Amino acid sequence: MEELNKTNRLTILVVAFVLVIIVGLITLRRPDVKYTLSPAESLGLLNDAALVVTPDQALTLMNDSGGKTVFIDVRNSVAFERSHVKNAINIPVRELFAPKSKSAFREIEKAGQIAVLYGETQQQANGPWLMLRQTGYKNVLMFTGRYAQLERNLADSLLKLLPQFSETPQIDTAALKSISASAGISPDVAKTEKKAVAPVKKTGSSGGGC
Amino acid sequence: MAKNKRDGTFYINPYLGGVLLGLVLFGTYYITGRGLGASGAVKSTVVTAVHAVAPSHADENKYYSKFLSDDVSPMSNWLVFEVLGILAGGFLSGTIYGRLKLKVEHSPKITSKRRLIAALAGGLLFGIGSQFARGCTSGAALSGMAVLSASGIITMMAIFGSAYLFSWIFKKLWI
Amino acid sequence: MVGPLIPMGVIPETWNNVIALLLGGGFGFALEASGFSSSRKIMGTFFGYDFVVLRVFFTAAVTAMTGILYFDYMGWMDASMLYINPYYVMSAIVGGIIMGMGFALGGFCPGTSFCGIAIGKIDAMFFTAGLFIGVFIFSELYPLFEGMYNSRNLGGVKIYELLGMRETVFAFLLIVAAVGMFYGAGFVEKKVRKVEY
Amino acid sequence: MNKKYLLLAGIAISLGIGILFMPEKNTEKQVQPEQLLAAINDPSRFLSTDDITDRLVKKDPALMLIDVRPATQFSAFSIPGAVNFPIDSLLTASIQDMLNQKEMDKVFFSSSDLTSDQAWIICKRMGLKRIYVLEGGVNKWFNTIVKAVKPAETAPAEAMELYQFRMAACQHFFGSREMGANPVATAEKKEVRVVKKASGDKTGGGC
Repeated sequence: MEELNKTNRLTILVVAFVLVIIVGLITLRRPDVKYTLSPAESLGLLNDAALVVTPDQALTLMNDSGGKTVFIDVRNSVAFERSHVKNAINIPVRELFAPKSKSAFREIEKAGQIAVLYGETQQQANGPWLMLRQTGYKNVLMFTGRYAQLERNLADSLLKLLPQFSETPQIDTAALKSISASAGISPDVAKTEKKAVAPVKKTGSSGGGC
Repeated sequence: MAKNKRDGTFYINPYLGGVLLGLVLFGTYYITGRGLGASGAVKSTVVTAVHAVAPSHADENKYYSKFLSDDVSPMSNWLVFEVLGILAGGFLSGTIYGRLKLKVEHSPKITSKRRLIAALAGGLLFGIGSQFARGCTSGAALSGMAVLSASGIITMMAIFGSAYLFSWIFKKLWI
Repeated sequence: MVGPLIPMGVIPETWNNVIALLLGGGFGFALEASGFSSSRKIMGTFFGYDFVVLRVFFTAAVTAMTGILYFDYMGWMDASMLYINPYYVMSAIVGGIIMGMGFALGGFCPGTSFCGIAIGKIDAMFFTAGLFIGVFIFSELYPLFEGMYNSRNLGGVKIYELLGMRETVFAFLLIVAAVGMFYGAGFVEKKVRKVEY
Repeated sequence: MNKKYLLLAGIAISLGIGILFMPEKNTEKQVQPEQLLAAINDPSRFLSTDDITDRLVKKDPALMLIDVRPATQFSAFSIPGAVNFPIDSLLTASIQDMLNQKEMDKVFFSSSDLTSDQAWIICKRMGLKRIYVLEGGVNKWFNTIVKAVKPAETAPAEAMELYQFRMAACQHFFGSREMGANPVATAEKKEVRVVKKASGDKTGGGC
């Protein structure tokens, strides 16, 4: 058992191992942004109409000079320079958690104001909005339209030119019907066909209400 | 220390050996995402050998065919290389500490022949058991304990529990 | 450098074999230098005259476990990507018992027998030959064992999940148990008559 | 015994105590906000409708199309071969298991790409890998593939090729006038089912 008495190398090895762990723990960068909502709670945000601003609401908020609303432009700085909502703050998506942006949001929160995020499209504002909500900002709303709708001189002309895809299903039932009706449906395809096509008629008759 | 270092009786502190082994095991997990193993190499070799001698038999047998795929030869399994490494590492250590010697180690109370038969029987049982448990002491028990897997710890307890029991039954073989 | 490196694609798969060789070398060296190439030294654990197996085994398991837990905590490796052997209740226990019997008879386990071969132990060579025969027998008789081999698969379950414990608590208890065992081992070694080997 | 063993035992125990203070795992496995923001800022998650159509026609077994709209909209019309996981049920264990298949490309879509992107953000946060968003959603898919507009005669050759590809794909999904005359369309008819079956199999294997 004399080998049990030789402990020098063992001690050195163990101390080295512990040192690596200690160095690791010291250099460990704690993320300074933390989630305050669980994934399930974040999912709950998505259907809450009180957390978004529709284009109509946005236009009234813009005209209301009470200083209760701050518009946050999440587009890149080039687009922001070209044109932006009056008095808007530019915080591009990538800089959302930068120290500067954080202090800006903190100030807005302190002043009791409400931040409205807008982007080129709602899609662009969606990510930053969800991130801010998930990390504990309770005064952040999302603008549900595209930037062009806020820009008065652009709004009318541009809007009609751009194809718009919204969350409302825009399936042209007539086109689909004409395709499938003229096709010689073989039994193989029929299964998919029926499933895909038949209920469409129903929504068509109900006037595409949803 | 320097004097008796090469006469074959010097062993490193078992805790040092343990920490070294632990670091190797940890390194294995860190690099490959899997643990160490030894019986897997035996299995690969057996599968390859059987496949080489009787390919149709190997394909028919459900167990062999589990480990035979068309594109990769089971021999290229990295456990085989690991075992080659074990042999090299053991040889290196044996050279350093002067333990390289062809011999049969056995208790003075038994003959070499008896020891060899017991070793063969023990290996046979170990071979069967390791297939049941999907790994041996290193592959299932040691690697499993490092990641706190249930199979590793249960297998470890089963191995050592039954080894304690049977070692007293076969006491004559050892002391 | 977030591990595990090969599954993460940091190291290309072609290096697999070289790495296996190096890691195996470290494994073999640690085993041999601790005395695992001698079956009588290994068997000392069961008769109480030399607890080298217990010490090495538990120190290694605790070291690796601690390393994995800390590295995972520090974000240096993703422990959820590590391979966990699936737990088949019956076959794990039966296999363990058979292996225990083989251990008591042969005095080696597969890893240590390779170390024994490396330094020229003839009994280790016989043990390894036995291993090959054992695996061969198992494979040939596999249809007989198939039912048990595949029964009650609990998947890659962790022991603390099975016990309904927190991982950290179990790891802490394991370390304490290991230290306690080391202390106990030293105590027993003093009592038991020395065996020359 | 050697005094150093006391020290070593102390080190071991204190490492163990350190482990005791580690937080529960599952919260740590989420993608941290900063990484998630970086992922949001990376447009590579968007796959084009043409890309998806191409993979559908080629019956890519690794493709899993996920319709996150409510079941009523899904049953009204959806992309062939898609499965319906309404966004509200996204976090249920069985759906998370299905989404957790490492070898599949999971593509979320909704009517546009807003709801699907929200689903993507939540799933990305949960640490899921290989998830994507269909750019423009069903509406764009329908308007570009099903209602493909024939380019003008003066349009470059690529535009014409794209149009032909879209027409062929449309025939593949819904049949067409020229069926029978077009060997590609007939050959691919069966494949619609294969795609569906494949995705069904994979999801079944997940649990």
